[in-house]
Amino acid sequence: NQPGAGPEPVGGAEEGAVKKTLVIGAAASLNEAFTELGRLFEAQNPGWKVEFSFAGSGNLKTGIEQGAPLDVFAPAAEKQMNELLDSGHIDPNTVRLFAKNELVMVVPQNSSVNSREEIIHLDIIAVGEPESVPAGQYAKESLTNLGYWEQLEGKLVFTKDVRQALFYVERGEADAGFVYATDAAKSETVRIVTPMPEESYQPVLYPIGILSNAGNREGAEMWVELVTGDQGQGVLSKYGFQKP
Amino acid sequence: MPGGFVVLKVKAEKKLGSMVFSFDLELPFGITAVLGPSGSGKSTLLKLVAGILEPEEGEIKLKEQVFFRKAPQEKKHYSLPPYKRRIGYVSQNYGLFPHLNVEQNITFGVQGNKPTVPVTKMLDWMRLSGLGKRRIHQLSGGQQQRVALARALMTGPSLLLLDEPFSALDNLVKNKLRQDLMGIHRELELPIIFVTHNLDDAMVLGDYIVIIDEGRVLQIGRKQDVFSRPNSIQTAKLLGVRNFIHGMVTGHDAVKERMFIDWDGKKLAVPWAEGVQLGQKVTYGIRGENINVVKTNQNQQLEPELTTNLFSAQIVDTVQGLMGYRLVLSFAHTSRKMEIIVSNAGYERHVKGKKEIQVIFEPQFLCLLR
Amino acid sequence: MPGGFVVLKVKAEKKLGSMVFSFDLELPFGITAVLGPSGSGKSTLLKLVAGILEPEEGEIKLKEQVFFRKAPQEKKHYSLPPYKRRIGYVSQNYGLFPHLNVEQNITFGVQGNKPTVPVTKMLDWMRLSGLGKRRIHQLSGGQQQRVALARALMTGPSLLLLDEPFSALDNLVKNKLRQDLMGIHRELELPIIFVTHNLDDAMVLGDYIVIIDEGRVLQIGRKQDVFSRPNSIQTAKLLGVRNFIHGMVTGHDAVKERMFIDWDGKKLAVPWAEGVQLGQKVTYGIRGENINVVKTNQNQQLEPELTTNLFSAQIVDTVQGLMGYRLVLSFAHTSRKMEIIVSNAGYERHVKGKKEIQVIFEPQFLCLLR
Amino acid sequence: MVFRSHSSASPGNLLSRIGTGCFLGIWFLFILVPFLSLFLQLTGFDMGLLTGSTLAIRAVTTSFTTTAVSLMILVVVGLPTAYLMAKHEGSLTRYGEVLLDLPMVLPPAVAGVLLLLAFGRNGLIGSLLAKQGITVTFSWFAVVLAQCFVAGPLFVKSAINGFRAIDPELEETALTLGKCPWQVFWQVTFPLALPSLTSGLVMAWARALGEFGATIIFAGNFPGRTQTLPLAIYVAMENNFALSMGLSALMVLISFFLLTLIKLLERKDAGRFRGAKG
Amino acid sequence: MVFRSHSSASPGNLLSRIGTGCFLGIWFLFILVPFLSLFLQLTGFDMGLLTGSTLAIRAVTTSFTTTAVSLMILVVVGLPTAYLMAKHEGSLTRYGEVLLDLPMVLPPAVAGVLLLLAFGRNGLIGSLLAKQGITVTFSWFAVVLAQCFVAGPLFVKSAINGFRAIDPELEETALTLGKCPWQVFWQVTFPLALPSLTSGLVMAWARALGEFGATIIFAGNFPGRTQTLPLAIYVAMENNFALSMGLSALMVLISFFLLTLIKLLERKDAGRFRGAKG
Ligand SMILES: Nc1ncnc2c1ncn2[C@@H]1O[C@H](COP(=O)(O)OP(=O)(O)OP(=O)(O)O)[C@@H](O)[C@H]1O
Ligand SMILES: Nc1ncnc2c1ncn2[C@@H]1O[C@H](COP(=O)(O)OP(=O)(O)OP(=O)(O)O)[C@@H](O)[C@H]1O
Ligand SMILES: [Mg+2]
Ligand SMILES: [Mg+2]
Repeated sequence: NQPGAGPEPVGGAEEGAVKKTLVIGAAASLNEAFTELGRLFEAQNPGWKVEFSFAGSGNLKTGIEQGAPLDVFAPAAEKQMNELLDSGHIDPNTVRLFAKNELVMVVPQNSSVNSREEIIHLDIIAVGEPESVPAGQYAKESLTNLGYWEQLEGKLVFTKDVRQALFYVERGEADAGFVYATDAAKSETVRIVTPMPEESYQPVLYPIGILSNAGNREGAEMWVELVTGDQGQGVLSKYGFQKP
Repeated sequence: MPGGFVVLKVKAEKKLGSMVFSFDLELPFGITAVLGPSGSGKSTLLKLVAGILEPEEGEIKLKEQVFFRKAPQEKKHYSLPPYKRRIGYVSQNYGLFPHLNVEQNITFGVQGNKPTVPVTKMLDWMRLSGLGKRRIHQLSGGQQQRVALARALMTGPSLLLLDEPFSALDNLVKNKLRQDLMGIHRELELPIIFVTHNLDDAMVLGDYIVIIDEGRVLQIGRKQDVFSRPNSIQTAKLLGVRNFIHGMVTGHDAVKERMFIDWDGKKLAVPWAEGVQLGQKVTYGIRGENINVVKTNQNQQLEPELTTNLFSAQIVDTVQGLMGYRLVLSFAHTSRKMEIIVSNAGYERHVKGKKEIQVIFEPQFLCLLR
Repeated sequence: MPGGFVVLKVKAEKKLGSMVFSFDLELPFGITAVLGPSGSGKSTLLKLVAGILEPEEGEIKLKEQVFFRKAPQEKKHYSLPPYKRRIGYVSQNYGLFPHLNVEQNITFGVQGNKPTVPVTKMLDWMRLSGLGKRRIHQLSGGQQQRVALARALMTGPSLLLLDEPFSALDNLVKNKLRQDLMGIHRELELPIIFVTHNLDDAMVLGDYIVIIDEGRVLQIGRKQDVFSRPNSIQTAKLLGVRNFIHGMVTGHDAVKERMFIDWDGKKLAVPWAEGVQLGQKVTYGIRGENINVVKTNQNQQLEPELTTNLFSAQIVDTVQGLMGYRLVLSFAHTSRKMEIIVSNAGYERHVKGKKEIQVIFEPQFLCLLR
Repeated sequence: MVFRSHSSASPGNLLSRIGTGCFLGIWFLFILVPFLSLFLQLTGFDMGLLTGSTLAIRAVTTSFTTTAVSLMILVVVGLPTAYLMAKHEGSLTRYGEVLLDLPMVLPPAVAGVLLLLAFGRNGLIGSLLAKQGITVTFSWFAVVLAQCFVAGPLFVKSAINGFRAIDPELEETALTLGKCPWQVFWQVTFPLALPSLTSGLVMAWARALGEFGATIIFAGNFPGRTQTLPLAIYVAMENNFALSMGLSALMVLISFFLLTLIKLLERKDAGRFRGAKG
Repeated sequence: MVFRSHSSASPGNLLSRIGTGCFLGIWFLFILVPFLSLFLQLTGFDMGLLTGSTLAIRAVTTSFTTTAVSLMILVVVGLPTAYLMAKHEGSLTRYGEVLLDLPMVLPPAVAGVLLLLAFGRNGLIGSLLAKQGITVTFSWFAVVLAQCFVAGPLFVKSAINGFRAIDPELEETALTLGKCPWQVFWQVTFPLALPSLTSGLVMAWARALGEFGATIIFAGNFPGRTQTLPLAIYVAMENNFALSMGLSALMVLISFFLLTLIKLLERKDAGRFRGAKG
């Protein structure tokens, strides 16, 4: 992947055409996939410009509640979407699921751990804060169902997001961690030990929805089409996401 | 109150902590020396005129211009801000700007790049040539004092207020500066008020003298008048009078030129004074310089009226001073000692080697202190 | 160099900016007044002794104790830190602590709660009673100066260094403090070195005098010697000599008591001096106080040798001073004017009303300036 | 006083006063309104819940113990550092000062990452410590380190400034009065620099108390060990917004109380450098 | 100088010097090692990539324009505020000062939420503005506001301290020299307070540059508009750790350069308050 290849503004001021701007708030973990999709969108729809605000799903949610001028909301979990649906900020008819992720157990590259069972012998295990980080929530659910959670108490370090959990494993601060497959794929210094059994936790689904007061409903619908369509799914799978 | 057109009028009440100052004075055009004990309110007076302190009530006027006015009961007051008073003020601590060099300090108050005097000339005047680029902390105490003086002069003020402007200067530089100030005073018709503890400064430079004590004006007048007729013991002491004679009026001569007092049993002739009654207790002061030693063979030649005031005295102590000898004398009739000053020549001729001398208190030098 | 046991020895080279100071002096036990023009290095000398400044090289010793030693070529140096020098130092700006009140300032240097004098007594001495709880900025200039002095005295120092300790004080307080200091000096056998611009202070308080100019010692000696025999024009001027006579040696008398010089065509008798050759150009100085006015009928009685030194003079200017009159005289034979001081009595009797007077330059007051 | 006393005399001055008054108003409005919003937000929220909540009590305890220790370390290590930097001027000090400022520039999360890189199990220093069996990360002490790292420069910078502003003559005079450098420091330099020192300390304390990014990365989020108030607020914010605002309000109230206390103590010797004339 | 010159004389002093030297060492090690780790981390990372990347260039631009404008606002609004607070002492100023400190205490994310509550579309002031068609949130200006809110107190506090330390006699003297209060301020007060002002400004700038939490909540994360360097680093951290470290290093380098520049300018009139004796 190309580091830092942000969205190049297509065309330029010289073209002179007044562009309509689509503003998308998305979970930070969608950064690369969405950025690529944004370029695609702009190429396919001249006259449109896509702007992103990548932040934590919670931050985005707070922003939308306080009137952030967004058209599309794509958090990393259904929780925030549901809350915004309840408060009426999202148009319920537009909400779709567009991607699925998988929870995996990772260890540092040079770790000798090779199986899930060894987890109980480890000292520090990084998981997202179950209360606020979806990945943490899934990890807790999965580990509880598998019967490990109780035994791990005291060894768990809760992180403010998945990235932090991954970082701990990368740096060897944690002996193992539970992150999304997509995150694990980005890192060269961690090794996936095993995906967590699918049945041990609810499926990790990424919802997308259009804001009730979206300024550019037309574009927003086009964006949702793109993301849920074949082309979009192709790009997403490139970054490790599965079909919902 | 000295005569002439009133240039400065100060009538002000001011509180500072527990001190209450109550100044009331009018000054004609000239150079005024402010004298007074340490802590008496001299600096406070200058600050009130400069506008750095504001009275609780009163009136301060320079010529026709009102600096401050507030009647006792009124709530409103008028106060001309200090930067509109056009005053050259040198504070006791100089108040030099540490972030500016000497030249920048000196030209600080100059409006619109038109100094009254070119800076280099001013530096020259103040014997500061070559120090223009120095920072203030790189100067000696006396150099700093001159920078402050130069700075105040450069603004072309209409009144100069100097708080002990020569205290850190040697005599040579001081003499020169006193000359220059007198020149400036005359040329620019600039009234000057300066605080000093040095009587010589007051005498050489001042036209008028204001004596201040405990926040009040004790005496004010032409310098000759104040020096020769201090109106209280405190003033006299401040002006360097060290000898005091306490007595009782016993009579006066026919033409009312002289009175006589009883000085611890001896008769002494003093100048006649209006309003003094027979039997009244009085105090006279006389400077050591004005008590003269009688030449050994001179007493025959003395005018008769002076013989009354001739006294024999023992020399108790001799100190060689700068301009002569300081003798401490004791008298047979009184327990009080006197200090007299004898010139070098006079000492050599008429005192040296003697244990007892005769001194004369000329009535004209005896000054009644009420 | 004054005689006696050497108490303080300073031999130091110091650079400050472009100034180079090179002090070399030895002082016996006593009170020493340091005189010199503003900016000459007086404060620098005190700071070197106090240890606030450090010489580039040299040696500073108090009695047997070495304060500083560094030979020219050596790299190592020995320096006793200031806090071990047991020195009472009053700087020119007082250096009072703004965060402490008067009492706390005064007791600042007292070790282990045992002040040499109770604080209240010290406050009393310094005429500061009742001000103990005040902050420094609530004091007048002179009050601040006394706090600084009190603070230095409280530590029981073995040497007192005072940088213009009386500059902000009135005469009454000053006289008292001078007395006190002399008492302390004698009682505690405490050597004192003080800088002053006031000749009177030097004369009253000092035993020895050091004259400094441009970072060098010009003259050092007992006060009488220095005052009566300044060794250079600069020193003489500093000591208040205002009259200078430039002439050429023309001869001397038989007993080598007097020499004669040619003063712009007139013959003048001067004291005989070793090593002065015939035909040599010489300069003599004389104080205004020592030029005496001849009484109208006195010249017949004069000793013959004095008649040589009798000159007629026009009175050009008369200024009434504090202790007499200052007359400016011009002479027929020379363009130089002279300034003389006449006592009040003398003026009344022998000068008043006259345009021309006769003055006499007694040889003993004429001082050769090499 | 200088300015107050003459203002009534000139109308031009009055205008400029209104102008500056406006600035003051703008500034305070800008600060006041957000805080007002916070407390308005709380209407209906039962603050009593907080005092009973172990989460809140633990977070408050952790926050105040860690910041207290951080401040102590800052004073012990930062004060001599600042003093030496202020007294010795040279190119070394010059670049040293710049270095001192750098931690302030970093986004807190990056600061946390850097601390991990340095003191983590595989970090430059951390790996050495690990061999001795010492782990810094995820500990209470890590919170302190993170706070020191981000807040330290505020204190040291203020202190350097305070020390520099002191007239050296006062210190010299104290030396001649028989005080050794140590005594001079405590009896003259320190009290004279005190206003700068307290203000630096208050800034550092405030920064340390609000520290989140570096702490959560370097020290983790262990309730009762490393969960400071900001971390607790963060966790609450995602689930229970009202609780998070309640915690924030609690934090603001306690801080306001403490800061006011400090101000009052400071004022006890007010007017130290200024008298009636000031 | 005072202390340097005598140190050689006493061995006790030498000991204490070693002691304080140690403190200095600890402090610098503590700061230096994390930065060293950062640059070690970069081995192999091509910094050249950054200069070509629009992401980096846009973030740098946004960061420096916003902080520049924030500083300007701080100076324009904060300077008079500080001056008035310093000159007028009273209980109002006392509590005002405490209020001034409060934003520093808040965790940045809470600050962001409070700003939203106050200036958001539904906020106390924001709703009024919205009626006029003005939206503050999620704009470039929101970044500036967030920075002013969190960094302002640092500047104002330092400035108040600087103004308070000035000897009022100097200002009084300037008044008697014919300078109106306005001139006195610019020619005396301001230059004398300058060291405190620059140091406050540097602290505020550093804090504003590193600001993340309040910005991402109050201003959002829009590249080219509100995406400052810390926000870009945050996003990069999620996806490309090396890039985020590269961006951090870039930030540190630029800051170091700028801070050094300021120091050098400052030193041009060094020795202002201290001479040979200092
Ligand atoms: N801020 C203050 N609070 C209380 N008292 C004060 C304050 N400022 C000055 N004083 C007192 O007012 C008196 C007069 O002070 P001022 O400075 O006018 O004296 P001064 O005549 O100039 O004395 P000096 O010759 O020593 O300079 C002093 O006794 C001083 O202690
Ligand atoms: N830091 C410095 N840099 C350069 N020159 C200096 C410095 N400090 C003092 N000087 C110069 O050294 C000379 C001697 O200063 P010093 O303070 O010793 O004079 P002083 O004899 O005490 O004079 P005063 O009577 O005016 O106090 C002065 O000419 C002064 O300008
Ligand atoms: Mg005074
Ligand atoms: Mg001096």
